[in-house]
Amino acid sequence: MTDIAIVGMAQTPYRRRRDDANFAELIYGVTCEALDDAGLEIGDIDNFITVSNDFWDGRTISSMAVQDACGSSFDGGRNVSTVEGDGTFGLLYGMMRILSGAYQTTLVVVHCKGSEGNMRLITNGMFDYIYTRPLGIEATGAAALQARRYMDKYKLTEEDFAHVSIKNRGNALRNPNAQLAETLSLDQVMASKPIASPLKLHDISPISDGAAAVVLAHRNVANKLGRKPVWVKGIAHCSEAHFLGDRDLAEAPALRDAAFRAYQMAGIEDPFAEIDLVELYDAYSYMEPLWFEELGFCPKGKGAELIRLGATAFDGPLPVNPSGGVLSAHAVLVAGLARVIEASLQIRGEAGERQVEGPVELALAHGINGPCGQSHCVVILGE
Amino acid sequence: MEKVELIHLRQDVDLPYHWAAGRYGSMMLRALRDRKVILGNRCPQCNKVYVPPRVVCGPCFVQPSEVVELSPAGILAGYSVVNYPFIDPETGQKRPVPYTYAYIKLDGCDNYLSHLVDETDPSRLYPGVRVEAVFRPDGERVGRLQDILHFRVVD
Amino acid sequence: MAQRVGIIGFGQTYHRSHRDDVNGVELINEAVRAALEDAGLTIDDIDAVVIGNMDHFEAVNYVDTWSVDGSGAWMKPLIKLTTGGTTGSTLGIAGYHHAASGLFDVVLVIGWEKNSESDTTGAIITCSDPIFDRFSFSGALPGLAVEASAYIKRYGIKEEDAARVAVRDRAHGANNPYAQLQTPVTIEEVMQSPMLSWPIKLLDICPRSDGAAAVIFAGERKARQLCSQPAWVHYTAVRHSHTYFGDVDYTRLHTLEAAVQELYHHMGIKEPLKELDVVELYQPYSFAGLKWIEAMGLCKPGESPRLIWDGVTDMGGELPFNPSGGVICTNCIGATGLLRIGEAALQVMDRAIGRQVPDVNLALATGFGGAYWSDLMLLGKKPW
Amino acid sequence: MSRSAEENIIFDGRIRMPYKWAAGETSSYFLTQLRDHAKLWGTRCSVCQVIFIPPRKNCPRCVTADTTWVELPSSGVLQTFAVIYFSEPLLQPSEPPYIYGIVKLDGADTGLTHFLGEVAPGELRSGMRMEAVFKNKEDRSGLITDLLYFRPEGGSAS
Repeated sequence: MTDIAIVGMAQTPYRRRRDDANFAELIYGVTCEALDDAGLEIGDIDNFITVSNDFWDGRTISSMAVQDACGSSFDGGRNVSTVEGDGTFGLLYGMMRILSGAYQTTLVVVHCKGSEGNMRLITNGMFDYIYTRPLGIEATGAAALQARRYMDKYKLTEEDFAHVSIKNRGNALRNPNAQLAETLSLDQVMASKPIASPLKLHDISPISDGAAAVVLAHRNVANKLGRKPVWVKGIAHCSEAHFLGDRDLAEAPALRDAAFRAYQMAGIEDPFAEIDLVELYDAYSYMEPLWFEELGFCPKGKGAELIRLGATAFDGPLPVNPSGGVLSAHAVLVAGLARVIEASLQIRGEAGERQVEGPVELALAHGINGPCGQSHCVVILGE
Repeated sequence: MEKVELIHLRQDVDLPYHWAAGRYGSMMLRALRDRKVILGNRCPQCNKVYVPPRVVCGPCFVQPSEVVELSPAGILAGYSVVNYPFIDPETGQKRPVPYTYAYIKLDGCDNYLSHLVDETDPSRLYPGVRVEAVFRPDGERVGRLQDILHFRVVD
Repeated sequence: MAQRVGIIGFGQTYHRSHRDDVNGVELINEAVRAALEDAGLTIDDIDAVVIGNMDHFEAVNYVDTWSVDGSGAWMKPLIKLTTGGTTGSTLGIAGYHHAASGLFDVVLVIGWEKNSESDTTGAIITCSDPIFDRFSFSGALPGLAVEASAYIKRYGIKEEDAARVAVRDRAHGANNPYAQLQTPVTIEEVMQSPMLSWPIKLLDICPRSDGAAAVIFAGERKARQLCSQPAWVHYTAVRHSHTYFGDVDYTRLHTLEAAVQELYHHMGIKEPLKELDVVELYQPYSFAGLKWIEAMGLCKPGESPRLIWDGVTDMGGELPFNPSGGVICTNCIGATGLLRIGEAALQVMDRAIGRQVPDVNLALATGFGGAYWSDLMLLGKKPW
Repeated sequence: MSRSAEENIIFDGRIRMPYKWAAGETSSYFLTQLRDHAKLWGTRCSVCQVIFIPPRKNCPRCVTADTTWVELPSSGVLQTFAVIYFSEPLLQPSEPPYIYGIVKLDGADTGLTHFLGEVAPGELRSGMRMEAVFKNKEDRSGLITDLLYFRPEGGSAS
């Protein structure tokens, strides 16, 4: 349990291209909406965290584009910092700056336009330049190596993964912000174009543009606001080795470690029984069962079976990615914070058509950094 | 360890981008291309006029709602005659020097426009000297800030 | 959960123009091992790692995950921050909040850069807005030249005044075995060095360096347990404003003025010249050593040359600046702000061998970068 | 191009710059041994005894610089593989389809990521024995691609 609550939030719809808006315009929009949602004015915010990436934005000091737009220049300027990584890491750092006693109310903003750069070149740039980059490896090729290793180690099939895409793209039909919302059949997924075998087109998240904002407040402030606060009950992050060959790609020990510490902070002993809803970072279909297992919801290798049996369906006992997940909209960096927002909306009971049945008292959101989920951040949210 | 031959890895990193100018940027670049007009916008709170026009006045955190046509002329607020060699990250090649990088205060505007001046003789350049925009001819303007070829000193 | 925080260790590489003997990850590791050794710790004692640099200087994306082999962040919490020139100070401030939040006890903070791997001016140009600024922008120098010339014009400052600042820092750098430039220079040498962009000459500005810095922050209980004299973090303040370079007011450094006013107000500092004992100023060129100390309120606008010529900011003066030689002697950009914090910490810990200012109670470290942004961290001998 | 009032202007540009990365002494030794002798070297950490390939100047886990060189054989076991079908001419070293694999050389504790060759995707199985195929000596230039690919041990499986 921490003393920090999410008191306001906003996200743009996620679309393949947002030619109509630059980074500042996206951020100004979500900033105003998140402040409105919180019932706060810009002057109430004493701390700002922007999240962006210089490769995706094509700009060194990419945060410069949004300093005015997020309000950090307001009235002579406020304290501000910039995280380069998934939005969940920005949330984490924003929280730290409140917990340290330095600030009371923090705005976290994140933007990314996958449409403006070349995803393959940009993600090739995250590998070491001596041994790996010269091979042309990028995010999806590396993910395919992970998917194959996971299949082989735990005797899983491409059909197992196809069910994730079917579920999440189907869930997206209820989410107006999703970019890809469709009813897929098993045959459709299996027959979709091979991209990096074993991954096919429908196993892979789209390239998206979007932005999101969250207002965090200390208990002292949060309890005075009109809105029902969503409490950050636990949070933890962890990274493992960089070289793909240093890792057993069928395992995610960093996620296991982060989940363990986040559960400890939140006082969770049996995650499957206690947590009501999960939003995790399914950039590729195989990632959902892999992360789900490492989060301790089921034994290793059993995640796919639970998905097939409907345990994680929209109306199942533990809905996973009722928003449609990252498979339905993948604005890099934004996607992790979008998971936090989706989980928070469910806790508030304000998820609209995608609100799951039954009360959501405790939810988990998750973000990743680096190739094949090298680094993870786990967030436990609750009433 | 014995002395090893040190290896370097060389690569021309080349990342293409398609940056959206956005609502206000597009408005300005269209006006430049189609009408040879430089647009700014005014903050209703502090009355400052900004170029390029933008979605928000940072210090006031309100939208500069009023679009303003700016004069193509103004003063040289600051400049630097650039004559040291460096790589232009747009081309991967050395950018031709010398050239004059300038902050120009357009008449009626409160901040500076960063641009070029077609004069590298320091004796003709000083802060406060009048300059005016030289536009590319009709048909050659494509909706970039470089549709202003450069500014020239007006004696 | 909030706790007080002290710096308990600092390590840096020997900074050079080219470090061809190591790659970036290995360079990072040198600083990490030096910091661990300095603090008497092993990597097992580290609870979280914070790292940063500027992506396009080395063309490495996701530097946090790429550098795990060197940073020691394997199976540890890891985060990356980057804000341009202020990256190093941003990182130090993040290290402080990691520990102060109570979420982590011992935090390893790493800043680094290998400027030899790209064209530094070309890489700096990529920080400008791609549509409105990049085609004309030509790196850090023109903005600084505009700032310096406006300052000269307004207050009748002489180029020799700035040269005296460079002479001071180069003299100090001779005391620092880690500095890239360790040879003193004279006023005449500075004045006669090649003019780059009037009024800035070659010896007025920083070099470009390969180097890394690592600073270890710890929560109060751990800090007392692990270190006999931690450098306690008293306060941090940051101003990162502006979107375009044309938005900057080159006549004043508003961000530094606002940040120091916040810090002085909060700390009850009324006479900074008397109350501070040493400053590590992120001073990328000599004129900043004049104008920015006015922004810091050490004297009235236009009066800084008197302080400089009187030796007030020299070693042995009332308020020594940059005992390390500062940025004029070493500039590995992503490390530079963190070097200021590490060097300021050494002064408070009484461990700045060869460059120690006597009896340091309060030390101020600054960061500069972006579109004229400013960061501050105040360190003290006693917890605040 | 549309000239409507709402036309969105897109600026097509790039970040294009030459970079020169130092491999450093440790990787330079690996790359020159590969170039001059077609040999693969790893490093062993003297503390945890883990043998890493690619070699590391310092142990990534113990953060000690006390590591020693270990010559590794050029054959080992396939850990996983991926067949690349998508096309990205700005990045790819050859026309797709082509195959990546991770091979754990005998005696090493980590796998080496590289291309697989002389094999059809359908013939690949994790756990297969693989061996390295090097470029001809005169074509080797001190890059990781001096190792051409791994193929099934004993030549093509088909």
